Amino acid sequence: MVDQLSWKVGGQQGEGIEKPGDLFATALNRLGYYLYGYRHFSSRIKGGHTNNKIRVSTRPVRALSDDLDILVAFDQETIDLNAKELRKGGVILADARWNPRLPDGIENVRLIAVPFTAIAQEIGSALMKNMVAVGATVGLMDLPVEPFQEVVTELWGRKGTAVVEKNMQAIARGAEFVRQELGGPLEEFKLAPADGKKRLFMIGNEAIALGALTAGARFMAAYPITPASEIMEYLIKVLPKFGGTVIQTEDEIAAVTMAIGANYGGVRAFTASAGPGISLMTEAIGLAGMTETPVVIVDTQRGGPSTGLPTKQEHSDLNAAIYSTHGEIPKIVLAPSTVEECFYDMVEAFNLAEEYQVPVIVLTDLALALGKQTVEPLDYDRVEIRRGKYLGDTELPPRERLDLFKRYELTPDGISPRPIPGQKYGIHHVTGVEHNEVGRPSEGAANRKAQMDKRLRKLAHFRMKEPLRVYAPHAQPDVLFVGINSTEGVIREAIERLEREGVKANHIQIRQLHPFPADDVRPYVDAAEQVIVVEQNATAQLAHLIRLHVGAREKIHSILKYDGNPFLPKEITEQAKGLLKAKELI
Amino acid sequence: MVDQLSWKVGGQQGEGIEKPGDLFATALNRLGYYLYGYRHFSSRIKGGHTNNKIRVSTRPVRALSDDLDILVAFDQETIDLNAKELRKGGVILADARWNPRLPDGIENVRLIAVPFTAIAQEIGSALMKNMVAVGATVGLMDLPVEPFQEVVTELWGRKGTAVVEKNMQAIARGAEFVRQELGGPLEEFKLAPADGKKRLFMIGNEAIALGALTAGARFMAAYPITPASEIMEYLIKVLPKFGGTVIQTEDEIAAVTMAIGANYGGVRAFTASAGPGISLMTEAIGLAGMTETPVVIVDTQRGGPSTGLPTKQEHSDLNAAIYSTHGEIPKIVLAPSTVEECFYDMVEAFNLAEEYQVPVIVLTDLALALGKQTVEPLDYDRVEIRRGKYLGDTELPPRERLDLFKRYELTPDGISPRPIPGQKYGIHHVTGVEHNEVGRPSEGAANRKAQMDKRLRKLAHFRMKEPLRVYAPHAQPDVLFVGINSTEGVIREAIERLEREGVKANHIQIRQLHPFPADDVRPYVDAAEQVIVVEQNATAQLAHLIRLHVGAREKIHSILKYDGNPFLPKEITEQAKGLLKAKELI
Amino acid sequence: MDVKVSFKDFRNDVPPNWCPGCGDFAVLAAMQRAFANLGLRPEQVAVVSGIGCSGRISGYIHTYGFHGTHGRALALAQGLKIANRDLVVVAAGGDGDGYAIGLNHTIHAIRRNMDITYLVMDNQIYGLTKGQTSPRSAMGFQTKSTPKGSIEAPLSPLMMALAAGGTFVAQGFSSDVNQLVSIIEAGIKHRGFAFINVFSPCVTFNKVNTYDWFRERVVPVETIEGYDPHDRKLAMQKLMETDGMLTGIIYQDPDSVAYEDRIPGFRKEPLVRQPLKPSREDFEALVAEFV
Amino acid sequence: MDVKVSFKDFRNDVPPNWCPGCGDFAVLAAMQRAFANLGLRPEQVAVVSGIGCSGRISGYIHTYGFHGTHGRALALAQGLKIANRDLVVVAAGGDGDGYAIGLNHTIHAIRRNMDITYLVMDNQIYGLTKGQTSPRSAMGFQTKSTPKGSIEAPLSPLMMALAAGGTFVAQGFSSDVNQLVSIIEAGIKHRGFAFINVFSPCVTFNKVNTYDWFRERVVPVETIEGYDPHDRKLAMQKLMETDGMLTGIIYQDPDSVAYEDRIPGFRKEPLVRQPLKPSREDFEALVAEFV
Ligand SMILES: Cc1ncc(C[n+]2csc(CCOP(=O)(O)OP(=O)(O)O)c2C)c(N)n1
Ligand SMILES: Cc1ncc(C[n+]2csc(CCOP(=O)(O)OP(=O)(O)O)c2C)c(N)n1
Ligand code: SF4
Ligand code: SF4
Ligand SMILES: [Mg+2]
Ligand SMILES: [Mg+2]
Repeated sequence: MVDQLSWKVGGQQGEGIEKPGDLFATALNRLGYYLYGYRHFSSRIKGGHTNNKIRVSTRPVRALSDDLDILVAFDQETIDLNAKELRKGGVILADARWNPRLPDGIENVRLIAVPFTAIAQEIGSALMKNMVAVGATVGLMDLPVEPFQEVVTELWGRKGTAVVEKNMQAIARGAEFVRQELGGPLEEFKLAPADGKKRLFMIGNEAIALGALTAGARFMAAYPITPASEIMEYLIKVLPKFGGTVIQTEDEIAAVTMAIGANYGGVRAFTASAGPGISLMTEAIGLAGMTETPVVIVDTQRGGPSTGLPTKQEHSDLNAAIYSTHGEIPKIVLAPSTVEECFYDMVEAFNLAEEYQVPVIVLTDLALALGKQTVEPLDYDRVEIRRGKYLGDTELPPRERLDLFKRYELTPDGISPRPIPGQKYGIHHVTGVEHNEVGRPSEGAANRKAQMDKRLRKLAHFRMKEPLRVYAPHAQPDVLFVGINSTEGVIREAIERLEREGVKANHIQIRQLHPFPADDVRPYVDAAEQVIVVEQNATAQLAHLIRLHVGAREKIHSILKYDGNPFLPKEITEQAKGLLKAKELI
Repeated sequence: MVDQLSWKVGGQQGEGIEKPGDLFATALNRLGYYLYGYRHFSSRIKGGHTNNKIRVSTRPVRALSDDLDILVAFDQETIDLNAKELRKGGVILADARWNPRLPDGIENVRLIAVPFTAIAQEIGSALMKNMVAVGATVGLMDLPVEPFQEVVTELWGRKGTAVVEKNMQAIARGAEFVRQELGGPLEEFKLAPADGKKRLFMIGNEAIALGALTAGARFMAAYPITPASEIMEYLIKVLPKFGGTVIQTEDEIAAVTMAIGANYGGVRAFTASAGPGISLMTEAIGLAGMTETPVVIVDTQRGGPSTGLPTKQEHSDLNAAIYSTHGEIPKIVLAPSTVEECFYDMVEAFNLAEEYQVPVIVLTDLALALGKQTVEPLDYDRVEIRRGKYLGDTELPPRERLDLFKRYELTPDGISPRPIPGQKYGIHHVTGVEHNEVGRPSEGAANRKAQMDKRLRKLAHFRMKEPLRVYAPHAQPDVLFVGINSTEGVIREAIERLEREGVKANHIQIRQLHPFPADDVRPYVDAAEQVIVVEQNATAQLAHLIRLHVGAREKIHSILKYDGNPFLPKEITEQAKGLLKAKELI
Repeated sequence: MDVKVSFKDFRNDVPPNWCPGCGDFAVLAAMQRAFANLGLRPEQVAVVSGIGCSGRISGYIHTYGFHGTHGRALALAQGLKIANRDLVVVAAGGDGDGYAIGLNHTIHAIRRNMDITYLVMDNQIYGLTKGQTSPRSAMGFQTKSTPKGSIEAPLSPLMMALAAGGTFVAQGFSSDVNQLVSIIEAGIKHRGFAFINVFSPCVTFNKVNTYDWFRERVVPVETIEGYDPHDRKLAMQKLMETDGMLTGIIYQDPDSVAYEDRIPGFRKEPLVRQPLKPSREDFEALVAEFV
Repeated sequence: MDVKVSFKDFRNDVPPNWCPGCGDFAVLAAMQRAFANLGLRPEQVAVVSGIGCSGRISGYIHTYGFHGTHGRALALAQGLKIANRDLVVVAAGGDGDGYAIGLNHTIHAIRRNMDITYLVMDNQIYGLTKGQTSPRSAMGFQTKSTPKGSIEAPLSPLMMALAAGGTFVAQGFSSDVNQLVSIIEAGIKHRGFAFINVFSPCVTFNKVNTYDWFRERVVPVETIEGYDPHDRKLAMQKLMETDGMLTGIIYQDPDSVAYEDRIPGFRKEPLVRQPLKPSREDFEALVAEFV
């Protein structure tokens, strides 16, 4: 019996290999296991290798495993590309049809040729080979078949019971074949029982979208792009039930600008994109900052620069998120680390956008955006709506006809009351040009300085409730790990291993990236002997932010990766060991 | 006799008040005086106060003076707004027609009501009141009339000698009137003789344009915007003589992308804009970086954010220039401090763009872009064309049909040979997607890392010839001033005053802003007791760059201004004194 | 409505910084009169404008106003309309704003057909940046950026609007304020996107396309016998024949359905008045999909 | 030319990653054949493409190729053409690329009329991003982004091109490669901007606008009696009558003058071959203006 296991299914893109992975994972999730998935795919529709790697565990997991226990292969290429990842004793389940073989140099791995296609055809259609493959896994892992019944029924129920039956038959036949092949169950593939609790199973993009909806966002304007499109696609499905809508715009400039227009109108609205689209929004972000119009912008980071690696993992938009747009505006940048945080941080993003009347950028990354994982129940009661000085629901006191509302009133906290169009006594003007308190263009030096100071004052002492996600068991650790976005799980896993070797390690994830929470970060940096910043980019953007805002240049080191693939625990462990050895800390 | 003097002419926008200022300054420039001008204007066509402040000196000047000696007023508003700037004993020359008067509280200033309009009408047309006003100045300063003859002839010669005559008559009559009014010349308005040398008199935008042309730029694509438009307007006039052309595009995205296309085709091409347009170029800059296509982009900074203060002075695009665009690309950012540097740095920008095959951003500011100043002769022989690994003029050796040229060859310095379309054996592919050595899309991890490293390697040790403009007479100064763009002259002037009070001050201007020349800056920072960074923005962008790259956070202070007006020497002197006093350095 | 509204209710105390004689004054006046004629109250209207001399209009009228970025007025306007469909949303800007940098939004807004009225103050030049060519400048037209004359074909905005599926396509002229008022009124009443190009001369930089120049050339549709503004093909044909100089309501689709009325699930009650946080039941139903 | 060129000279060794049956294969083949028929050599041609399934085309043809950013192929192509007017510059991309994000450049490139040929591979959907609506999708068309059907009017690219002053406006269909080859050839020979929309079905995501669907609807201009491709008004009229389904060369201005030939001072010798540094005399003359 094992308490965790790593499974991968691979084949040609566009051949529906998402299905078996989803089915397998959903069933296990319902049994109470924790799952963490990552899809490897390319920027093309049909053809080209794709795979889905899923980790299953009795405990929470938020990282891929270094190796693989089971590989389900729909073509020889899958074996050729992935066999080296298998642990000693790992198993390949491959379709017997194309005579699968082990590549040269791969040893200590068992290849079981299962007649995926043949069995499927016998049952009625070659298309069901996917189900046979799932069945083969079921057999290998000695799983019960019942949880699959439920999922299969949901998937094909509306096509009639016969179809459900056949699919279940395919699973059963696949399982049976492998069971016979093995002779009896293998302990090393048998998972310890899970707690049976029902948890959610979703991708970050769904959590982002659900967070937006729950925060009251009723309008999204967006232009399709990988890996952000699912946010818009989810909302297209559910928003109409809440009276809201999504517009697929002509480009990202229109998308963000429409979102700004809707926020000006009093509706929580947002957009989502990835690098190229975010770059196109640069000018509009300045408009939101200058006009103090709330707006939320999600950047699901992918491999850059330019079109770059559209389907790969990276965190190279940190600087752009913080510094992009000419001139100087107050802006908030958040960076959730987990799918749960995607949900809660989106809610917070809408609150902060309205409370501070600024653009809020939420950075995620491809692994977080598209990786499907087990998520603890989302807490409805934790969702709180705060609109700050929004006056849209207020009956404003009467005023003289031309006595315009002071939309940009110079207040001590820099935030001004905000009526919305349609309100009887709220008339004012809004402009991206420097303006006076009622929003009329004004270039006077004193007014300029006052308005600029007012805008920048809004975030001068900004700190969100929990700017860091903290794991800090040690008062004086050998090393502090600092991470962002989906590196959370893999850093934690590396830490577990390092701790086993006697290293004392603390860990913070930066949730509030800008304004940089220097006062929160500093004590952790000060306490640690060395600091290792883990990020997926080539120029160490996060490490530079720490150097800039916290200092301590000498003890800050970077572990970087920018080949498009997410970190594996061993990569961090090994590099950290090297660094700590050089410092004679191990 | 004085060796410097400050003159200002003001009136309503659109009423041609540029003329008298230009005429006055051109004539004095030809006499060998040094001039420095700044135009105060608004974002509207007709109406609204505008003025042109010009400093004249027998020595080089590159800053406005704190006060004013002579104010020429075409309306009462000009007096009301500017009289307080006049020094004790200063003179206002105003049109008698509207009964000019001194505002309350203004004393020790002399107002001379000159019948600008009446005299002009007598001569033939009220339009010539401008010339009468120039004449009034001539009278006050006791200037010779001859140099004006020359300029007037150039201006109106093609309208016939009668027109020239009349204009000269207007000048003479204005001069005569004032001479009579004064009784005799006033020593305090009489300039010491100049050296009589012929120097250039031009605005930064003209130097930028001329630099581009001299560097071989033959194509500019741009979209009008203040304060960049003059660059394109100058080239529209002169490029046809060199076979080149300017396209006014539909927007800035098209502008920069066309410039990239032309560079890909082997032609030196560029674009210029200000904040809003630069923000729109964000995505394309990434394309240039990723495809390693040279391109030069000029950002004539103005007041931000958003539409901001379109006609005002600021340096708030530093961060955007450095960090804008998603993902990570090699990029060079230059920042000339003087009109001469605008010229030479543009030449260098084109060289660097081709040598390193990267986008080069040249930052100027509104004061530099539009301020007209005396410029030492531009040295043709200093202009050197370096194209790096450009192969466009080479006969390439034959290769097999499908053996594509390695446009992205992994070379030790990261720079690859660059053929251009049309060359027989140079066929290759270019893409903003990650690619292999021949430019075909490739997402492989090893290739990705190799190409990313290659691109970033190009500028890993980059240093332009003179990354700083240095004035460092002291080995251990009390204070190091650091500036950027047009702050050069005003800082130097503040230093002169501080030195008179015993302060030892060094001064560096950052010409190479990115990659930041940390090794060059560090010794100056280390040597100084305190560091004062002078910049026109609200968030101390340059100071942050020094903190990030050089460290020394404790001794770095900022003098900031962001009300839209350029620094005056006294503002820097006073604030610096305050800082140095607090540190007990004076 | 108890008190009668007058166009004065839409005046404010900001003197426009346009040059004396600029065509934009008439557009401003026409808007004010049209709003009054329709009995609107200032707070019911939002004027969203672009950047240019023309773009300043949102600051000169007593309604809600948003002066955005160059070329993006329509994107702001559409977002605003979705947020609050009860508002009368009027977008306005120059020919550079709407046909150069913002042309993409113009065409897509036309396709989308939200209930918005869009006025382009077409002076065939860039005013605010001091006289460069615009996409409306004629071949050979000399400007600061084309001292030897423009070498690009001018756009035909009305034909373009028809080609984009426009449901209300009209053209006015600053000299004929009455006509313009009635066009704007009809545009606001139209159930969909009302596209109105207005010949609004720039007296400072455009010395060719002057009031007189237009006066000699415009062809009001009323002067064309048998003109039927519901006939799209005829509209296109007449536009080609008059080289785009038709004025009046050139085409209107009487069956136009506004975008807001086509959105699945979109309610009559404006979005801005819908509750924010979903009910616990709704939330739980949403979450249940992920188990 | 000593050796005869064949379309094989334009083939490379990259297997396209398009889905089997994708309409884009035919466009690729037609381009290759047209280049060969015109006797071009691979190095004389540059294919500049956008982002999308279609945008990949520049990587599948043996010529110079630039695969740019989404929607900006024409801006790159125009810059390139100015740099080297001797090159045959062909731009290509999808309907999202050219009519959504890139529409502004498309229209302005048409107005400008440089000697470039532009092919839009129009599958009425977004292929690469897996099936969202495009500006060419019909009302009611169901996609990932419009599960209840599109609610925006589809664009009419050919009418739009005519309204923008297009001098060569054509439409092809992936099923009729011969026609497409001859359109492309004519387009390249045309002295100006050749705008070619190609019905290029997406077999994976668009199950409505299939090969058969088009086959039943296209109207080759040759089948229209008395059709005159030099008559712009007739072209517009027929496009309206056939709902844009005309194929062939719909309009060509025989007197078209390319932009390059209108630029003041622009030489026949490509810009890329002009000297860089001005002569000392020229420099001094320039500088003298500032004394
Ligand atoms: C992104 C951007 N680019 C350029 C500008 C500069 N700019 C301001 S108004 C304008 C064009 C003005 O022409 P038009 O839209 O026709 O308006 P008009 O002034 O003629 O009314 C330009 C180019 C800007 N504000 N923003
Ligand atoms: C700025 C930007 N936004 C979005 C994308 C994502 N994207 C890639 S291709 C594409 C559209 C594809 O549709 P189309 O242009 O019709 O080409 P097709 O794939 O159908 O050939 C989109 C939205 C991108 N690459 N860049
Ligand atoms: S410049 Fe032209 S458009 Fe602008 S305000 Fe003056 S007349 Fe009107
Ligand atoms: S998805 Fe459609 S457009 Fe893309 S390659 Fe496949 S068939 Fe062609
Ligand atoms: Mg205009
Ligand atoms: Mg498409």
